Amino acid sequence: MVDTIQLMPISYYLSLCSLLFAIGVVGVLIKRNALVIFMSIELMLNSINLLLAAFSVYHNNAAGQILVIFIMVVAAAEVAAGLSILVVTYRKNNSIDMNLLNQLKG
Amino acid sequence: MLTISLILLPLIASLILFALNGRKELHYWALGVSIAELALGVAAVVGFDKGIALNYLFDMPWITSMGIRFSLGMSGISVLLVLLTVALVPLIILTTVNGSTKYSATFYGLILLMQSALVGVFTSSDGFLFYIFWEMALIPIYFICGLWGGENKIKITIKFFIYTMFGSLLMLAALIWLYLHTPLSHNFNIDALLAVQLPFNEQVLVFVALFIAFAIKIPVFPFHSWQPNTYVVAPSAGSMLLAGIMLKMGLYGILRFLIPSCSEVALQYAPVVMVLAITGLLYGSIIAIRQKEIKRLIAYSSFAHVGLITAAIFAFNADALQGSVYQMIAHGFNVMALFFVADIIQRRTNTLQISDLGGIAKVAPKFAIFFMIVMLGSVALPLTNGFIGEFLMLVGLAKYSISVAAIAGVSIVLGAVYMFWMYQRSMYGNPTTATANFPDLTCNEMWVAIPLIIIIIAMGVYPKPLLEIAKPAVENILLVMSTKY
Amino acid sequence: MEKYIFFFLSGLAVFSALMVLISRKPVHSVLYLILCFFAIAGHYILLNAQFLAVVHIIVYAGAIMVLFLFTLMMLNLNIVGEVRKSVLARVAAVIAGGLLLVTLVAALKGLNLSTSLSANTQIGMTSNIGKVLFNEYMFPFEAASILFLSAMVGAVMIGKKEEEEEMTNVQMTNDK
Amino acid sequence: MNTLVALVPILPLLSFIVLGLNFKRLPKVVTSLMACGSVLVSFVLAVVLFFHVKEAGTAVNVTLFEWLPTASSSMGFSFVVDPISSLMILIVTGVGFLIHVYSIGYMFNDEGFNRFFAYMNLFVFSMLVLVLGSNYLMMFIGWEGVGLCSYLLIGFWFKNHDYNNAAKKAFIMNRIGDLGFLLGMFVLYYQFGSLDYQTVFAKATLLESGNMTLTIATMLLFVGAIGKSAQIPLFTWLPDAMAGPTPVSALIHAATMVTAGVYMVVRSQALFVLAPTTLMVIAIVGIITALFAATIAIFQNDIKKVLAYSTVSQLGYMFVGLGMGAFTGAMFHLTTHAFFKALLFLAAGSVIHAMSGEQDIRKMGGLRKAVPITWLVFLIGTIAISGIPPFSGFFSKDEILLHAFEHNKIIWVLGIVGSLMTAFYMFRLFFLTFAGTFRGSDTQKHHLHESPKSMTVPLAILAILSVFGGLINIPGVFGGSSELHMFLSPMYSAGKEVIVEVSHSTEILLMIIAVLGAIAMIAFAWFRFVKMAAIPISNDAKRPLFTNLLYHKYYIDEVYAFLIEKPMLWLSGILHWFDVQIVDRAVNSLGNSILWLGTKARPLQTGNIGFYMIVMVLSIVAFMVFGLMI
Repeated sequence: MVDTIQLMPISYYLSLCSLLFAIGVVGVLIKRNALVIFMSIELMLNSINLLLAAFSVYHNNAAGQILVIFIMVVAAAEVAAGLSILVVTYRKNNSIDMNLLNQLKG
Repeated sequence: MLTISLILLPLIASLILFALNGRKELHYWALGVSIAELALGVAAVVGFDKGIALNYLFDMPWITSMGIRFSLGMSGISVLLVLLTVALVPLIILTTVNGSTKYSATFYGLILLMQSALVGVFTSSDGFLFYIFWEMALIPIYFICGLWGGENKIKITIKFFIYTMFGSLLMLAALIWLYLHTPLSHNFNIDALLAVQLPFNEQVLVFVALFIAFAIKIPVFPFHSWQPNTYVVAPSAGSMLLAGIMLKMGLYGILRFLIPSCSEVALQYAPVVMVLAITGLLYGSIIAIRQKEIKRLIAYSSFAHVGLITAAIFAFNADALQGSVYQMIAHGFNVMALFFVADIIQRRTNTLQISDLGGIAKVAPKFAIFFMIVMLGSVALPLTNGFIGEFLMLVGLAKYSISVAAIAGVSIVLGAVYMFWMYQRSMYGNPTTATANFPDLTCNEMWVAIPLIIIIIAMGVYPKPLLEIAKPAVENILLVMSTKY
Repeated sequence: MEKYIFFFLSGLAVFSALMVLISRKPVHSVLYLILCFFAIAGHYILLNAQFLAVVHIIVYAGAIMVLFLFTLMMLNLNIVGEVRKSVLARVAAVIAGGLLLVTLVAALKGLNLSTSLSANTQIGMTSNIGKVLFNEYMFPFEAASILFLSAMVGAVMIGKKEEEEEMTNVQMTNDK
Repeated sequence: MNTLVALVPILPLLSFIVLGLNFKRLPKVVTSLMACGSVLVSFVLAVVLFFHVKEAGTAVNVTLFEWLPTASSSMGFSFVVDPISSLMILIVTGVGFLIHVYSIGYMFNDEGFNRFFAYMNLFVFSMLVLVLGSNYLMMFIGWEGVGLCSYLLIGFWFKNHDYNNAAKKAFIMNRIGDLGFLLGMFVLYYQFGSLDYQTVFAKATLLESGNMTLTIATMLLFVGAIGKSAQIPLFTWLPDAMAGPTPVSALIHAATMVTAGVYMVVRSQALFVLAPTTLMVIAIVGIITALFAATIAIFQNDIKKVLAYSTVSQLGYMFVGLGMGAFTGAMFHLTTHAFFKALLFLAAGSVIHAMSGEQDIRKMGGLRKAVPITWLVFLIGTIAISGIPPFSGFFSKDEILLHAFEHNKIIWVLGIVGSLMTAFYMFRLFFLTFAGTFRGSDTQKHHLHESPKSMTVPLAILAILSVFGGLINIPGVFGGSSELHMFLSPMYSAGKEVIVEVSHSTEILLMIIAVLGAIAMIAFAWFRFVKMAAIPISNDAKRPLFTNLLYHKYYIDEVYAFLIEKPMLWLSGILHWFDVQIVDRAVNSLGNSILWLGTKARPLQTGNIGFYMIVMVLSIVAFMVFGLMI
């Protein structure tokens, strides 16, 4: 059954991923809630992942999919560290407002 | 193998000393290492084969993808500068051994690290490696001056650091530029870099970048303004390292890189460099006449001396080059000895103001004799080491142009003026309150003074062996120039 | 057939992505994001990258988003009336994002991609990925594991530091 | 023979090293024995060598080792003993030995006794290297070496800053001359590719007379001679150099070192005869110096200063001789001058010794009774320098004047005038010191005594030499055979020798003129200072303009201070200001401007992360647009 899947043109994937990426960017810019900003970042990462997978299939090269796996690893690591920082800031300020992270500038 | 051990020995020793940080009384350990290093250096000079361009080759792949190899080798000039380095460092360490507990293990570690880097600079056969060692030499001296320096040390040290760093970056840019023009699979080997034939206008850029880099280090007028303050503020051992060895890096760089790689421009621009160097020579000499502080006076005199060396290099003939190589060595010892004198005076009287001194010859005759001989070496009296170099350089300059030699020669007179003035005011006359109880040289100090005296006189009486070692390398430079041009 | 699935999944993904931004409550955002991830997982399947699809579900929906939810609940952040950015800032942000999209599309449009490449659809198979991963990418894989470990340790350290401070606070109050 | 040559300079050097290393410990007896002994042995060797050269008629060349290899040749550390250098080493070691012996007595109570002899030995070594060297570089070693010793010995009593200044002045003025010498060497090296005497002279003889390069080279070498031999304009250091102990003045500043310039010109005779312009300059400088210094000497009141100016004046005569081509005459005068001037200085030292350190002749007078031996030898010296036959000075000075008459009548007239002044001021000095009544304080009078044997014996020997020294070169007119000339003539480049062809009657006439003039001047001096008992007025008294000018040595020192020293210090100050305020400030302001830029750019970093991110996104957009446009 899988063999019969017909591939969509790569430009479709390009458009989709650009759109998702842009939404992610807007999310990062528009929100003050650090948690949602994180989610937007995840969204951007996912759009890239998808594009990588698509190109991997189109170019018949597994490297793209391997890279996706690594990106996932990095994303997970980033979320783990980022969220713990969030927790700390929340304990300090009782808020996760992005503007409060100004304190990080030292 | 010899070259790599010359680099590794002090490097490892310095790491051990860092690890033992905080402990005092480790100077004998450092001294032992530096003496072992001296033995290696002397072995290198003794076993040097004048028939081969690069002796004691060491070569292994390092960053292969960029054509960078860890390759070392010594030409006649390198081996002499290595000899200077390994001979000066034990003496410098000895000067710090005076019962004061001011210096910790880290200090000696830094000195040895510096030594390692300097040997590396003088022996690298790879442009990238050269750059690495070049920068590596800057770090220990930064800490030595910044941690153990005198008044205003941070500000002055940072200025020195940034100034020289600026030059280094220009050098890096020039090196990369040359690297990108090496044949297809680029490599950083110095010979490959030097073989690059650039069009004239690009050569000018490379020349200017390299020249500024080296000129800051040497220093050549008008890039010298870091120097007097740094010499004054640095601890004496630091000044000795800086003036004795480190500025030779710049001169060596000119001989090793600048002239062979841009010989065409070097020939064309020689008058410009000559004017700068001679200006510096007279400028430094004249300023030195009015200096009231010993270290500052030495700084300006050293500035003047290296001006002459630079000018001689750009006269491009065998005598001048031989003389400048010889003078690099001689100047290293002389300026180190002068800073040693300044150090002794400072430690005993807590002042370096010449007006506070006087009459030391009466109370400390041995010290007076030592100072006298050092001074004579520095004013280039015949049969001292200073004369051989200055004579050859002036002969070479006279070949270039007799009027240039005459102008440069005025510095000989001026040198006598300020040196004798300093000597007279500090050593003669009646003892002042500061100098009335001036103790004579101690046993430890004699261990520094006697070798220096012997070197100053021996190098003046029998210069032939050293000159012969340098000769093939000098001829090689001239040959490269004539074939390229 | 695949075309319809593709468009359906794409629409779902874009819709839920937008909803992530539009929702006022963080919890809703999280849930929409999970929906979005599922849609993307569907895309993976459509590309015959089953391994990725599964890993994606497990890692993102299963681990990361749970972590988000967990944090949300732990900090009790699900407040509707959170402070929002000024209108100006939001307009600027949307314009910036839109510009980015436009330039991205413009840039990608110029690409001359031939779609005629015949797809070996077996490439995304687990066995295939495994072979490639453990043959050619052995070292990066191990390195990634170390990165992951250090991230874990880092997360614990960051979280723990606070406790130490509290401990010292407690000690200080005790001293008083 | 070769080892002997090397031993001549090495013995004093060894003695110097031993004394220098142990100057605190050795007893005075050992020091004296070693210092004098080494010079004595050198002297004996020098005698042996002298006769060897005289017999064999060939030069002895010794190369100790290769010293300085250069691109086109190699300078050896080598010595040559030929007629000129064998004569010079005789003078240096002979007079040197006598002065060493004299110094034992003179310096005996000085705390720096051992140091003094160490320096003296070093000086003898340097001087021997100077005269024995077989190339210009070796000569330069000695040249600078004697300058150093001169510095050390002038400033021997280093607690006094005036003495130190005098020493420094001597060294620096010498250095200026040395620079000329160096440049001259460079020209020679450039022209001939070598600095070896033989090579240079051999190649020089191939050049034609008046060759430009040779003229430049000889001019530069002569600058060196000006510095070393205290000629105008570099002569002011020599009178100041009298700050050193008197034996030093005798050895260095009268007998040997200051004559190095003369030696050098004679040595380079082959070059100088090819440069007539230079010879003319030498003669002019010489005669001006001779007259200039003589006029100053007339009004000086310090016994050593008078002698110092007289030395400058006599050196001027030697250069006149050289300029007139009387190379033998110059060497002859050099030799006799070494005898009688050393004698005069040592006798003056004996006087000073007797006067407990007093040097002002206005406070002396009537010393004949107190110091009879000194009186006698001083008289001999004075007669010798005044040119009264048959004392040595007569013959040597006469030979120079004869050449002057032959070549240039004006210079001859000036030379006669100078020699008359010499007779006047020397006898003025003599009468003021020894005739009349004692003018010093009572304590000084009480203390008056003749010097010990170690001082008077050398005086006696020098006195004998001063009387009979002229015999070494009796001119043909007196039935002599000009032995010195015969001895030296192999040194002169063939065919370029200057021969005087004046008839004997003219020669005798000239001598009579000179001698009668000198006697007249002596009579005048006697009349003024013995008969009238005129005493020079005190320092700050008003003087007529011209006398005042002479008394203050034409204000040369002040002029130099105004023209050179002041501007130099001023320039130094200006340049230092420039260095700190302009050069360094330029660098600093470059750094500061970057700091300033930083402060100005700081408000951009609001810390508002949202703002940062928007800027980031917009920047990415900008980059992409930029990329698309390309």
